[in-house]
Amino acid sequence: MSLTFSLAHLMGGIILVFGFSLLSQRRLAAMITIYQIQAFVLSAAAFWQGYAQHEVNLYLTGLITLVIKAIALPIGLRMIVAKFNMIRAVETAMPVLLSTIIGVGLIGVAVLVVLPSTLSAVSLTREDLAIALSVVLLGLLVMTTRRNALAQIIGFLSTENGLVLAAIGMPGMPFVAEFSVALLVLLAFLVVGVFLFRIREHFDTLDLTGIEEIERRGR
Amino acid sequence: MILIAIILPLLAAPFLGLIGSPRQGAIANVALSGIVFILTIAAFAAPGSGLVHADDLGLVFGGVTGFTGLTTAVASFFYLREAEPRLSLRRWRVYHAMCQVVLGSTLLGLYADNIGLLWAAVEGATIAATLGVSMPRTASALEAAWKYFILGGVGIGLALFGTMLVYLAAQPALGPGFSAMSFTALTAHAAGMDGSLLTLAFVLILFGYGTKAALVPLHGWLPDAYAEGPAPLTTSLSGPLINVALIAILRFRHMLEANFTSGGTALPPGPFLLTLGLASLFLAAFSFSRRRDARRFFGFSSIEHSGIAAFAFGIGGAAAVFGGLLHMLLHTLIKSALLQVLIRAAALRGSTAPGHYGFSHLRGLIHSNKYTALVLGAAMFGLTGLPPSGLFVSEFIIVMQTIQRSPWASLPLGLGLLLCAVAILRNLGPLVFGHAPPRTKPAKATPETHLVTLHLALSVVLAFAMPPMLVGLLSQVAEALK
Amino acid sequence: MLLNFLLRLIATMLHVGLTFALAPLVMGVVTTLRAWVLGRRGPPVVQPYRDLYKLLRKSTLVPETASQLFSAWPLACALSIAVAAMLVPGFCTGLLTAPLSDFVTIMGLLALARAATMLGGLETGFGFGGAGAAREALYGVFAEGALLVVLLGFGLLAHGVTVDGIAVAFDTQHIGISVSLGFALAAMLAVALTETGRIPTDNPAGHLELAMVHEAMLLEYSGRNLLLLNYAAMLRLLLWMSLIGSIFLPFGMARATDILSWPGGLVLWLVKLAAMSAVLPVFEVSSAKMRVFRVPEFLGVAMLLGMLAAIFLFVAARIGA
Amino acid sequence: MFVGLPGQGMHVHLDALSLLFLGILLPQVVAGALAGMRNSPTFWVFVLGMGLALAAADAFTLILGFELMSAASWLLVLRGDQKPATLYVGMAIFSAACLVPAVFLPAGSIAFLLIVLGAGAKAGLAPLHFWLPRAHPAPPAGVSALMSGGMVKVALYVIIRYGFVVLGPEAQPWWGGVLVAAGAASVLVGALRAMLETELKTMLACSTVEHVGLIAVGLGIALRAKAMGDATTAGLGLQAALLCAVAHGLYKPLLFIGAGEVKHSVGTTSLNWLGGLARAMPRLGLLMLAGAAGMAALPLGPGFAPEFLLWHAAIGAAGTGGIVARIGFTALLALLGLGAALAIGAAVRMFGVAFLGRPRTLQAAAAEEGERGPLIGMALLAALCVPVALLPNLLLDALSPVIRLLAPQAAQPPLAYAPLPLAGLAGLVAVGAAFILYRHGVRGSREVPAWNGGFGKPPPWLPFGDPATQPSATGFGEPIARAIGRGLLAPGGADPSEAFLLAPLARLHLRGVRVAERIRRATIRQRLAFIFTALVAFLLALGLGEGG
Repeated sequence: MSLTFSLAHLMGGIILVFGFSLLSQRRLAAMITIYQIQAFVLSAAAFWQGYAQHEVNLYLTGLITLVIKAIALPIGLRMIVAKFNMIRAVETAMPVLLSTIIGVGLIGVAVLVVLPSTLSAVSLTREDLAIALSVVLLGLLVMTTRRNALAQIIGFLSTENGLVLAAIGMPGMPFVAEFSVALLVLLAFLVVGVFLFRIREHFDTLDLTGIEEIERRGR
Repeated sequence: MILIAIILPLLAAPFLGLIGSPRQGAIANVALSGIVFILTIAAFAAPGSGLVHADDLGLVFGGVTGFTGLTTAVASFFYLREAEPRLSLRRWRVYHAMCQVVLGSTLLGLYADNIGLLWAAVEGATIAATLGVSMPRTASALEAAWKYFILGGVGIGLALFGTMLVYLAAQPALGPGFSAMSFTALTAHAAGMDGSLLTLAFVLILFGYGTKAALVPLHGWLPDAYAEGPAPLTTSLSGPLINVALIAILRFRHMLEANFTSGGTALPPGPFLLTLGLASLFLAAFSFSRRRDARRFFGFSSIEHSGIAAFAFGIGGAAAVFGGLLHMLLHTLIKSALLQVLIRAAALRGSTAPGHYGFSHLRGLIHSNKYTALVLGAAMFGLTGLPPSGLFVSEFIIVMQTIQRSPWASLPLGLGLLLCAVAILRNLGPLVFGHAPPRTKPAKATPETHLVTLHLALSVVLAFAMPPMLVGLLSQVAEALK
Repeated sequence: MLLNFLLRLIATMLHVGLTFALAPLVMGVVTTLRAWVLGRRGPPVVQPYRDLYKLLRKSTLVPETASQLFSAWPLACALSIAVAAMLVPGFCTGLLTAPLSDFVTIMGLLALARAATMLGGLETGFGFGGAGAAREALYGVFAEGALLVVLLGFGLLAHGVTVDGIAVAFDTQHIGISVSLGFALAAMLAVALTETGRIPTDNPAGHLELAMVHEAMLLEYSGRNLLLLNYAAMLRLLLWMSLIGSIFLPFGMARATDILSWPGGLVLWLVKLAAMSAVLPVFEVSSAKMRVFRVPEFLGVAMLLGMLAAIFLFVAARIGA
Repeated sequence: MFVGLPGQGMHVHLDALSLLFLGILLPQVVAGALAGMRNSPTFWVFVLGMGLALAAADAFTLILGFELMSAASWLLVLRGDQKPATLYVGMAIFSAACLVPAVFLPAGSIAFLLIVLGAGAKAGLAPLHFWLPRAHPAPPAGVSALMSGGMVKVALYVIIRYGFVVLGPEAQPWWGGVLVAAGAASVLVGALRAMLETELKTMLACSTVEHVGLIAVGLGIALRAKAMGDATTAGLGLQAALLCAVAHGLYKPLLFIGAGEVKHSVGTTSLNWLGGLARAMPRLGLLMLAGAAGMAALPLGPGFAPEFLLWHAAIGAAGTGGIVARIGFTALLALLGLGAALAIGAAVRMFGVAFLGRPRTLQAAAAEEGERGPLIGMALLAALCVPVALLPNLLLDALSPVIRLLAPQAAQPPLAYAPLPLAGLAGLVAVGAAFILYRHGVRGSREVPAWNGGFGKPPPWLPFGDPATQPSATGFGEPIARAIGRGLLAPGGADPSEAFLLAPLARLHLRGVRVAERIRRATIRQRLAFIFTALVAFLLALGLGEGG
């Protein structure tokens, strides 16, 4: 039993570490890789939880994660990168060091918030919840500190990873959640794809500074 | 009955998206919306039960959604007649499909008795609306849609997290399984839930659905989506979608409140809602004065009113909740009326394409067409919440409750309402009675302007001579969710 | 009862008659004395009567630019002054007009006269009249304020603000010489000088249009209109004299209901008038006319004096905060 | 008067007070309709709103009527002029924002203060009067008349209704003090500006501010006296206030309609461009003279009795209370005197400059008698002025039920000012004078060129002489502007409340707008950052809230 939990924690911890290291990455390719590994670990965690809780739909979740998040999406992202041979190094809106410090602070906040909750007789412990929450927050932080659209999408995706991490921990949670997460990611990517092309039509690059220019012209 | 009302549009959407000329699409759109409207009214007779059933709240707002959906469809029919040449066939198809999807998922969001289902519905609506907004395919429209997608996506994510946490918080009371996700069960057993976890969940949900309700600071997408999206779509963005989000917030808020009052470890939800509500009110109040584009202007007014509703929910108590719900109801009617007549106004001045809604472009409308101008003026006046506008009643109730329950908040509330009303009326003057731009010729009013008048009349009647049935329903709801 | 009424009626008629008859005389005395003090021989004291008669015999001219109301203003002015003069008790108290003689009413009537004169000045629309009217308005503002505050003092002392009542009260209940009365007297004198258009605020004998205030408004009037206006001015002087007399020197005033006290009252009244008409020229000669914009300060001081009078009364009555 | 909730129906009840104010309203409405507003639906909505507010028996109906009135009058102002309309609607909504809470608060000082703020702002009590001289002149004359004569009365009615009846039991002496202070300030500012304004309608609006101030002073004195149990003063104050309301409701609409006629036939209402109108339009001239006499509160005019009562009330009030209050009332008296004289000056200036003298422009020279309808309306009002002017005692008897309603224990002494005997005396003197004049005097009169201090006759191409040689309205006000205006008005002769209250608020609003614009211009990333920071902040608050 204890092995189950400790392993679950371990994987959660790894996911958090990867989420954290997304912050410190400047290059798109590296970000994609990190995200991919994160997704792999996530699927593994899903499988493990399924095994632990004897839940079929958790296996399914793991499968979806593996196929779509860990394999399909990164390929697509790499394609985009290659297609618009864009500047490899993404300029950040905030010094990396500062953003990492903030990231640490966020983890602290997550712990602080989750601490008072009493999760009696639930397979998912506070720590896991705290980890999931901090992964989500870190993803958001990535979105807010990167100027590049693709980087923002990656941050978004890692947020979704955090969600899934939380979801797989939920005891006997009906299938709705995972299904819709998968759906969301799929659709999200689809829409994003559409956007990337459109935006390319209009601005030749994925860098949103073009949009920012438009917005500066107050209406 | 209800299931049909939900599934029909969702099923019809692909067909609309794939086949037919714009004209046929528009007609089908009207027809479907009409059927849906009838079904939502019929739902009063057969509210159904189980996973998807209409409680009192769902009934009332489902009816309103159906009604606005129908009038919107009619409006977009006339919109098509004028704007058809601008856009390719494919986009019209997408547009009509998306209208149906938005309608269907909105109804799903209202009728779903399952927090997961609610979430899925909101997500569907978001994506559909994103596509809808991007439809004009202008640079600024794409930009608006992109904003909508990014911000909305984040909101969706947070909402999902919150939903899961609610489920988790319900474990001690309800244990695993579907029951821990059904509103009825959760509302019943709110006292037994894990308070602190529930509070965390509520904050996340507030941010998630608050994004849809465009509460400041989560409002970033709204003004642009209003100004750049296709004109009729904004109607369904403004009313029904915001309502779904606010109602979701209201339901979860009540769980928190119940847990708090029954001695649970939850924090009172009031402060969170009051903060966001006042922030929305004041940001709107100050943003009004520099607007040059009418639709963006009214986008901010939507922010204002959803802020007022959130504020009312934050005040709490049956009466305040009643006021808040009434406010949402009336605002939906008036705002959709306003946006539709705005399309007519722009049509009178030549084009309904985004960017043709500048005040300088529309001003002195009375010289173009008296009827349209007066209806527009009436709708704008209705937004200010001065009598005889219906909103006067709801704001009146809310202010009263504020004074009784938390007097300190009544001062900023009053100030905000004052500023907003003045700002709106300040623009009303020139827009309706001002000097028209050169070479303005009088034009004929189009028949669907009567629909707008109907909206406004309905809002006034509902406010001042409210049918007892409606009062009963709303006050039951308020009593249940106080 | 009836006898009383008859007596009061007679007394009233006597008072009115005397007031109307004596007004030019007082003016004449003042003018003559003034000339004497200046070391000139001066006109005979009956000169005003002659002037008035001369004006009566002269034809009346109306400027072309004047409106139909041109002749209404002098009449309004003269009538209101005349009525006011009827109200102010002279040699005796308890006249038939006593209940009407509310100080506020008298102020109102004086204001009405002033307004009529100002309108008359504006009538033809030429420079001097307008300037005079503007200045008159300026003076009036401060005069009314000062007078009203002074009135408060009287009201507090005499528990009533009819001039008659004040006179009776000050005569019977010995107030004594109080500081506040002194202040009030000073304030009232200042107002009186302004209202009657005497030095230092205005010069009745001056004929330099730019410096004139009261006279400037009469420039266009002639014949019977001028007669009315001049007579109103004389009445006003007498009115103020008997007003000050009956408030500040009320001693020895007769009572209308007892005929035996009349002679004494009459004599004393005449003595008071004579004294005042003697003091006035001396004061006038000994002081210089001030610039127009010094007058507000002069009257402002009067207003402050009036307020001080009231405040001293409060202090004297030992009213806590 | 109980709280009426929406959906609970609206209740109407007429008591003496409502009837009195409806009575004040009626003739103005007739006159306004005659003055050309007959066919404007907005006008009738406006009237309806006022009637509803006056007849309301529950707070909700009252507010509803009040707001209806505001909205309709705003539309009417809007038709006239855009700029003041915004200011006006701002003030209207402000007063609503004060009144709505006030009427539902438990009876007490806060409720009263809110009422005074809200209704006072609508009535034009200083320091919230700055909108009035801008907004009242904007609409057509008939509406201006009703706004000045009727709408401010409705606002005052609200103050009376709440100060004396609804909140009556809770009344404190200092409530009266508040009203008196505000009223005194309005009297001073209003009268002074009326003396200095060169635009006829604006000047009339300023004088409205003054008269509202007078009414408020009377009410305040009565309220204070009532709370202190001083029956006589309470009665006097109420008599003064109500009588002033009645009188002002007659002559001010008359003047406004007259101003409209002037505008109609000359094309401008700027006093500096008028002159000599009495010759061109004698009827209008006479009617305006009657109005001016009322406005100047001269004896035998409709305005004098209230002023008389008010001064007596102030003297009475100065006789009671602590020394500070007494000194205050002494100052008040000085101020009332000042105001009264300024009002006389203003009225004289208005009539003397516009209707007497020589035309200053060709338009003024070519003016023709006004239309029939407005003149009939004015004549009606003037005719109603006569009883008010000559029989104030009867009117006070008619008012006594109202006063009993407001202050049951108030004494109502008969009026010591009797116009009729005074008129009789004047008549006697006139007869005497006429006898002398026609017995010994020379009859008739000759038209000659004005002597004008011996200056020459104007050349033939200047039929009325050089307009520059006659004092303008500005010139007439100049001495007072120099002597008082400098001290009391803001630099440049602006209204102090505009300079020291309105301007700073506007600056504050501008700052808020700038912040909002900065937020609006944020890029997507920055907007995300907003959400993110807000979320983190809330989570922190949550954590700390649960931690501690």
